[in-house]
Amino acid sequence: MMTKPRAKAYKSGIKPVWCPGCGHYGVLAAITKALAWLALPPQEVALLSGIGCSSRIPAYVNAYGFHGIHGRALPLATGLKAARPELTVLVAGGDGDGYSIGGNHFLHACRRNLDLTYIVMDNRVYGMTKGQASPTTRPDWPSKLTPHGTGINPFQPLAIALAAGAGFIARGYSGDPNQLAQLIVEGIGFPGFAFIEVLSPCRTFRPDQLQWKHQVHPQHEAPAEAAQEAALRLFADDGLTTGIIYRHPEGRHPPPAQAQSSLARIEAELQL
Amino acid sequence: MMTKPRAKAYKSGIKPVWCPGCGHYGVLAAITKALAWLALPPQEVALLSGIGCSSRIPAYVNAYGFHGIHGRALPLATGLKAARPELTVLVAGGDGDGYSIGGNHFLHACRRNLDLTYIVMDNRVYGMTKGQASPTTRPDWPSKLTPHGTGINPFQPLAIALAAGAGFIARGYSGDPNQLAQLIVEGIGFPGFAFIEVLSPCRTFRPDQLQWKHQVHPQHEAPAEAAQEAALRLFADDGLTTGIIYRHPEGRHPPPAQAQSSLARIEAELQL
Amino acid sequence: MTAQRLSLAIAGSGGSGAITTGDVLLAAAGRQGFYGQLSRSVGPQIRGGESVAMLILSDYPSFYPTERFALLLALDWHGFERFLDELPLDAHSTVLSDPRTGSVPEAVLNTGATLIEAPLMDLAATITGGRSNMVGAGLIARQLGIDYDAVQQAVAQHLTAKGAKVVDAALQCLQTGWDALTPPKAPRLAHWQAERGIRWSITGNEACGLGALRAGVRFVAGYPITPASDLLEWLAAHLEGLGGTLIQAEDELAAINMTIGASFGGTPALTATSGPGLSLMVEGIGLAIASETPITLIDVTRGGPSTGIPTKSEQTDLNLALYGAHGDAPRLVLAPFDIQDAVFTTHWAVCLAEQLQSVAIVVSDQQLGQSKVVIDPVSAQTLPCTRRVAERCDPGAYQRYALTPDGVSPMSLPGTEGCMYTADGLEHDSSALPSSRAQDHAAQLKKRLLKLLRYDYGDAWSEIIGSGDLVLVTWGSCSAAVKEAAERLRQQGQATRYLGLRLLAPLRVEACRAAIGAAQRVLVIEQNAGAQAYHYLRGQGALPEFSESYARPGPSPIRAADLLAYLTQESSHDDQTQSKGV
Amino acid sequence: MTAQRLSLAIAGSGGSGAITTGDVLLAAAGRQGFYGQLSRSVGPQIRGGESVAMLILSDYPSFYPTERFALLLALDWHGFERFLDELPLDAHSTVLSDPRTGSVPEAVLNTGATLIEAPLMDLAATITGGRSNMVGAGLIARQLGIDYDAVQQAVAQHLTAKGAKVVDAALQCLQTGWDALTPPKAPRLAHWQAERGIRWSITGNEACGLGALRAGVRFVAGYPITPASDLLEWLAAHLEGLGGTLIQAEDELAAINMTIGASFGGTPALTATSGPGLSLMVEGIGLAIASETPITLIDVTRGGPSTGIPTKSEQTDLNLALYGAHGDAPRLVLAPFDIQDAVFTTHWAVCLAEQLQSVAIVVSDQQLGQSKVVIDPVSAQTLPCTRRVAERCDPGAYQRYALTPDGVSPMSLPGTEGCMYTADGLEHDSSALPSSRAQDHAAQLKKRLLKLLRYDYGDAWSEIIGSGDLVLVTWGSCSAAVKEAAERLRQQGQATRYLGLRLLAPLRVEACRAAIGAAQRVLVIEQNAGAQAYHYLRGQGALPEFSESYARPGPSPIRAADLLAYLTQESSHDDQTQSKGV
Ligand SMILES: Cc1ncc(C[n+]2csc(CCOP(=O)(O)OP(=O)(O)O)c2C)c(N)n1
Ligand SMILES: Cc1ncc(C[n+]2csc(CCOP(=O)(O)OP(=O)(O)O)c2C)c(N)n1
Ligand code: SF4
Ligand code: SF4
Ligand SMILES: [Mg+2]
Ligand SMILES: [Mg+2]
Repeated sequence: MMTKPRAKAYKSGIKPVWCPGCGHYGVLAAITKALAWLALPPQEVALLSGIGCSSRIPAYVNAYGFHGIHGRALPLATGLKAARPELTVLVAGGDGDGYSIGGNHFLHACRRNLDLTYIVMDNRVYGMTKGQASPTTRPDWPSKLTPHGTGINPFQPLAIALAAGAGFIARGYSGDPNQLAQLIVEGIGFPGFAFIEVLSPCRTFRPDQLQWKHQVHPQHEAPAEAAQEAALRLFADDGLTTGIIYRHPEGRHPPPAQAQSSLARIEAELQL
Repeated sequence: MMTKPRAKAYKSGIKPVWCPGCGHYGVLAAITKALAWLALPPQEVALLSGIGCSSRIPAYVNAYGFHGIHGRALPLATGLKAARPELTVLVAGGDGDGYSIGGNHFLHACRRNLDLTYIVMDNRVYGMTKGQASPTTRPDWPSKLTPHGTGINPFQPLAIALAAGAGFIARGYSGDPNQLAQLIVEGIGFPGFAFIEVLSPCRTFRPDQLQWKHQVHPQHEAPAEAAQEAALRLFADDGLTTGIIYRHPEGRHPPPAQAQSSLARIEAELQL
Repeated sequence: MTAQRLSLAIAGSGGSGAITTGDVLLAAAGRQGFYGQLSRSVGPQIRGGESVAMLILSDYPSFYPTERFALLLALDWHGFERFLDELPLDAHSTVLSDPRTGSVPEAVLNTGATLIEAPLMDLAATITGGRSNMVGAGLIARQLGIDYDAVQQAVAQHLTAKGAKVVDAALQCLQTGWDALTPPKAPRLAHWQAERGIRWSITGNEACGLGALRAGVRFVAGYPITPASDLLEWLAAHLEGLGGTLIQAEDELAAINMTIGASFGGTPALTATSGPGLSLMVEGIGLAIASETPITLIDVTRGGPSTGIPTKSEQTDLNLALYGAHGDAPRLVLAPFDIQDAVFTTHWAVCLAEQLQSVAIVVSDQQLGQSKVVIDPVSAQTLPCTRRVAERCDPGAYQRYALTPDGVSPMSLPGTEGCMYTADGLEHDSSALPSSRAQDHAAQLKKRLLKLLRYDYGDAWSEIIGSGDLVLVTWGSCSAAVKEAAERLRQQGQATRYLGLRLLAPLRVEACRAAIGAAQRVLVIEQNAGAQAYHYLRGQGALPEFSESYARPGPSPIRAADLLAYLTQESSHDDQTQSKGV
Repeated sequence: MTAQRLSLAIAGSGGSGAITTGDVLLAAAGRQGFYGQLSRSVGPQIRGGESVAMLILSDYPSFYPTERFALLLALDWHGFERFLDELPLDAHSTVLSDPRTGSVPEAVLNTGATLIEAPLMDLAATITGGRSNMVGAGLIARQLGIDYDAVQQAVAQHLTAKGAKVVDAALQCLQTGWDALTPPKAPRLAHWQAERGIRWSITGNEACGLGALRAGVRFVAGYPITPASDLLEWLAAHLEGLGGTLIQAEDELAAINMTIGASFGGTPALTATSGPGLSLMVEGIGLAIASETPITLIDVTRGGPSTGIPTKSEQTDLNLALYGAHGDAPRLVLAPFDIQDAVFTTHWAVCLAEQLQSVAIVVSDQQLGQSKVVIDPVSAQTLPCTRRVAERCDPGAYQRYALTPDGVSPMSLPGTEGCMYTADGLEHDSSALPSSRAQDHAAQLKKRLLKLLRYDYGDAWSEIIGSGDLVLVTWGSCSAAVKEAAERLRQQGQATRYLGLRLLAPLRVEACRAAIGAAQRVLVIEQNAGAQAYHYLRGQGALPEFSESYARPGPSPIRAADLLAYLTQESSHDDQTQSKGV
């Protein structure tokens, strides 16, 4: 009988650049726990990201990684998964990366429904660039770039994911890496696009988020299976409910069967 | 007493490049009717667009216009409206322009909630580039670029707009320019971001859409005023209901008052 | 060479079927052993506006831009004035038109061309479902001396998808046109030397696609854009049979990043676009270069800047292909000379990208991409084309960006045990860890440049014909006209060398200088307003000081006669279209 | 000039307050009449990692990169090895360190610098809330000869936001440090000529912001990016008081299009970014150029390519600034020489954009943007700065893109009756209607180029000092070092001209050649790997054949001594950092 690997085996050993106390450490812990739980061979796993404090995570995980450009982690992962469907492809990034500059890819990745697991480490701020408002920041939070706050309503990632057609929608909290690891395990297991929003405090620019530990609360119902029901829940949600909010019972449609051809046949078609 | 101007006064007289029978003619008619109804001075109106058959519309309207680049009509309009709030700013484009390449700006324009009226001429195809699938195309519609269809579920513009925080959401049909004109009048009147999705057939690449005239049906209820109710309606909608689906009772929050300063004061601050 | 060629055009308004007529005549001439090219030009209407089919038929495969159309068939004259610039006619031309469709435009009359009235509509009206374009096809086929069989087969094949009735009516029209001809004093193909053989009918976009497939490309992501969409569409039709995948992306930002992601996984990957999309891909190009992930990008150039002239040709994206990316981001830039060469050049580009783990940009253009030619089959070349991969690694010791003598480091592919690493667009050290130290930065910048410079590109970097005191330098689709001009100059006794650059970056500076040698006069020819190649070549030190530029924007093609006129008349140097030195 | 200057550094790990110490000393020296510059360097940790404050204090405002630090105060030695490259020390340097914080690193010992132990922590421990950095500030202030009053005021002002308790503890520490000094044989400022007067304390990013506001910019859109965020943030703080607006966009694609939209409405508009954002803005740049909508774009360059080295400086985006856009898209490219000049150059750039209805790109960099200087107030220049607008139009006759002699056409602004038009990125005729005709395309391309070429830029295109057989050509933030090198060469008897280029595009080719004159040796100096300016200048014909390039990537600055070494030793031409001729 094989023994399960330890989470530690999925850490690369490289010291994160993160501030002490940053929530992203909890996400790192959860990802490595999830990989260990699933006992995935590290070389069969790829973790791709954009740019931001959160997006530094691939280098800290013992797997193939790609630290891409700001906002484009999902297309990078889409190409990889389409070309190498046998790999387990995880995507990670921040709220700025995923919902601001990367918002369009988020929409279309939800629709396209490839078997990816997308983990957004949401601290409702741009950590890396030193504290500007992100799409999920509340309207009255002042920053140097928006001294009176943005004045605009926060982006609702889960509702958007639902409207865009994602089949698996969950929320975790980096302060509870065990629950989060479980969500990631479920997300990887879901046969289609799995979106996991993670409340991951930025100690440095959003010290107020340390309060999250008193505020998050698990969802009591089972995951919704109908989009309409999930919509009802999400439009009433306080943004701090954790758990799997929605899971489409079927997941992803298999791609259509492919006809066989050859270069010679293609060249023959060119003949007059 | 002043007589109302005629719709014709809002046509520029330039002959559209559109195919005979294209739905976009109906949208042009509706826009000019709406402007005439509101008797807006043409020079106080600006119509901005992206790229596509639909996006050619500014040149055909007697107003200031900007035919920008593919997918970026909303930012263009955002800059104009922020700098010149007294103008009536309309934005128009296609489903490819607005939901595919422009999807991110669509999300953030809904959130930002400037007083713009955004008209998407949705023909569920890329007309200008000769017939590829757009985000709103059904999954089994074959095109040369996606010979087996896209295999992915259509984008739901109204549900996305709702989740993204738009305060006014309507659907019109270019075959009913009077109703559409009315929606545009209401959209211009709404104090915030007004989104009007228009079913506008592409005669050339989607001749099947000529059936729409038998399929569209007006909404019987009054516009929803609560997002949750609108969500219920939209998640059950067949995509062919016309009318104002959602109107937030308040519209837009006024921007915060601004402090007065001067260059001299700013320079004084630089003094050691 | 006793080569001969003939150019003809068929014009008509929406639905007149001018393009179909051109297509049928090209195929028929091809079946009979001729070579040919069909280009088209359309008005601004999205669909159904006026259009012209421009045909070159010849007994050797060279399709430089036509200087005089021998024959024009006007199915009608609607909107014809739009095409005047593109259809040079003169007193030796013959114009066939249907008196029913209105009077011949003044500008056409002024050319002095011989006018012949052809009652196409009246003849078509005698046949149920008859159309005048097919009457015209019959008339012209006979006039040119094309076998009736060949044109009949071409019509049947072209229209077969439309059903038997349509084919039938068309064939009757064809026969009617054929029979109606009272041979006027117009040009014919009849006396030419045509050798029947296997021929390909292929567009430039298809040629690029074929080259990519031959090189092993099995992943493509793209977003529709004129005039690159049909390249993507051709790949969509053919990739999946080879086990490949094509994704229609939400935009070009996504397309290039998908391409990078697929290549990171080990699959040779490509994207294709035109100017606006190239602009959007610029950040992705930088990522692929910095992370050393090979990709190929085909730019089918249209008129610029901005939305520009989407349906027409220009060689105006060279600067962006060379310099598009912030930071020092050396890459490969290649340009095919013509449609046949597009197969090889794209094949080679993909192979270079794979071997050098860099970005290869193929600069094609609308004229090259969307014209269709009938040519001899293009045989496949055997090119070194494998990516250097790491198959085994000492635990924890894998250096993704190791500094090797040739600058290329073995790349490990996901799935390979023990060789895990994180690819990065952040500057890094040789083990792929982020580093902001000056020495790591300098070393990696040097590696990424030197791997390109040190590679042995052999002779394929250029095409050289002839030698002499005068050197005509060019690239891309201008080559045909330049080759023709050089040939005419030689015939006039002026020793001339044609130097076409296939590999534009890294520029083979020494080889270029050697090819120019002790020339007395050097002219760089290209179709853009900014003399982009000229300034680039000068900046790299590849040209003598006295070199001149002949640069003119699109969409009109640069013709051999324009070059001869420029070269022979010393005086008139218009500062806009040409600049001598600087 | 009896000018003197002194460089010192304060290093420490996260939270040690090294930067605060530097800030306080700069302000104190400034209050006392000195000039100065504070630059900083930080480790990879997002927050709280090690950092160094690098100070130049002098009695004249020139801040070329330091070749030897006279004084180093190590608050601790944590992570110090990262900064070794950036902090040249030698046997004439003095190093102050606290024995409590561990032993002095080998590499520092090897420099032969004089070591002095300072019990900072012990002294700080005597004060409630005391911190060793403020003890260090007192010690160094006294050592340098700065007045106690000046440093006391600086501390109070710097910390006032943190409350009275903190200020109090800091002042006590300051006093303790001041009193603790047994003056060692270390450098002092005391004997220098300092003239008290009004001084500004300003960063390069602020200087750009001020120039923009002076030029009338009242709309800004941007997306956060290092090292441009603080420029946007400064504008956010100051725009609204002037009735302007700043929007934080969802991405750079949006930011530049918002900027264009605002300018279409008539408001002078600007965006600022760094390399990755510039790459994303490339399509928008083309639209602004084609539609002739004036905008200004500031690129605060960081190490490239791709994500590169986000917190460090390099002059590596020049190519993209010059060539970023598909199609022929001529634009204005300017670069400030230093922080003071950033006020003028940005002001001028905005005015040129407005006057020429084009895009002006200001190429700054991290070193220039994020350093803070104490300088004399920069007075405002009066520059022509109005957009040519159409105020009245004959009904239906307005020609937005009219072909005028100077290429600039009156632009009508929304709200103006009867002058409605549709701005377009499609090629158009003079009345703004889309056109794909060759003659309209040629005319509009020519107009957009000639309006830039025909403008009279006066003398501001460059800065020229001295004359001689040797000409040192440079641009941007390398200028300070090059000016210093030229000065030293002159002192050594080598007649040398410094030629700094402020206006890089359109390049003043004739003026450039005239400024170079009959020089025997020409060296082009820049901080990037690709010799971007060198190749560009050559390509434009602005340099003699024999010109040499001195190009070296960042992040280490190019120092005057490096140039002197290169120029005097003929032999060692490393092909990587320098290239002679090609
Ligand atoms: C194109 C581009 N624009 C801007 C940036 C600068 N940038 C780096 S990270 C970041 C935001 C990071 O925020 P988020 O994704 O929320 O991650 P966090 O740091 O909060 O974990 C930005 C704007 C960039 N690298 N590239
Ligand atoms: C950056 C960029 N990518 C692609 C294109 C090509 N393009 C022009 S219009 C268009 C799609 C138009 O579709 P839609 O917006 O639905 O408008 P329609 O023509 O159907 O009215 C595309 C892909 C472009 N102009 N620019
Ligand atoms: S800045 Fe915030 S998000 Fe970034 S590492 Fe520090 S705590 Fe984490
Ligand atoms: S292609 Fe379709 S959308 Fe475009 S003009 Fe024709 S009918 Fe309209
Ligand atoms: Mg964040
Ligand atoms: Mg459409």
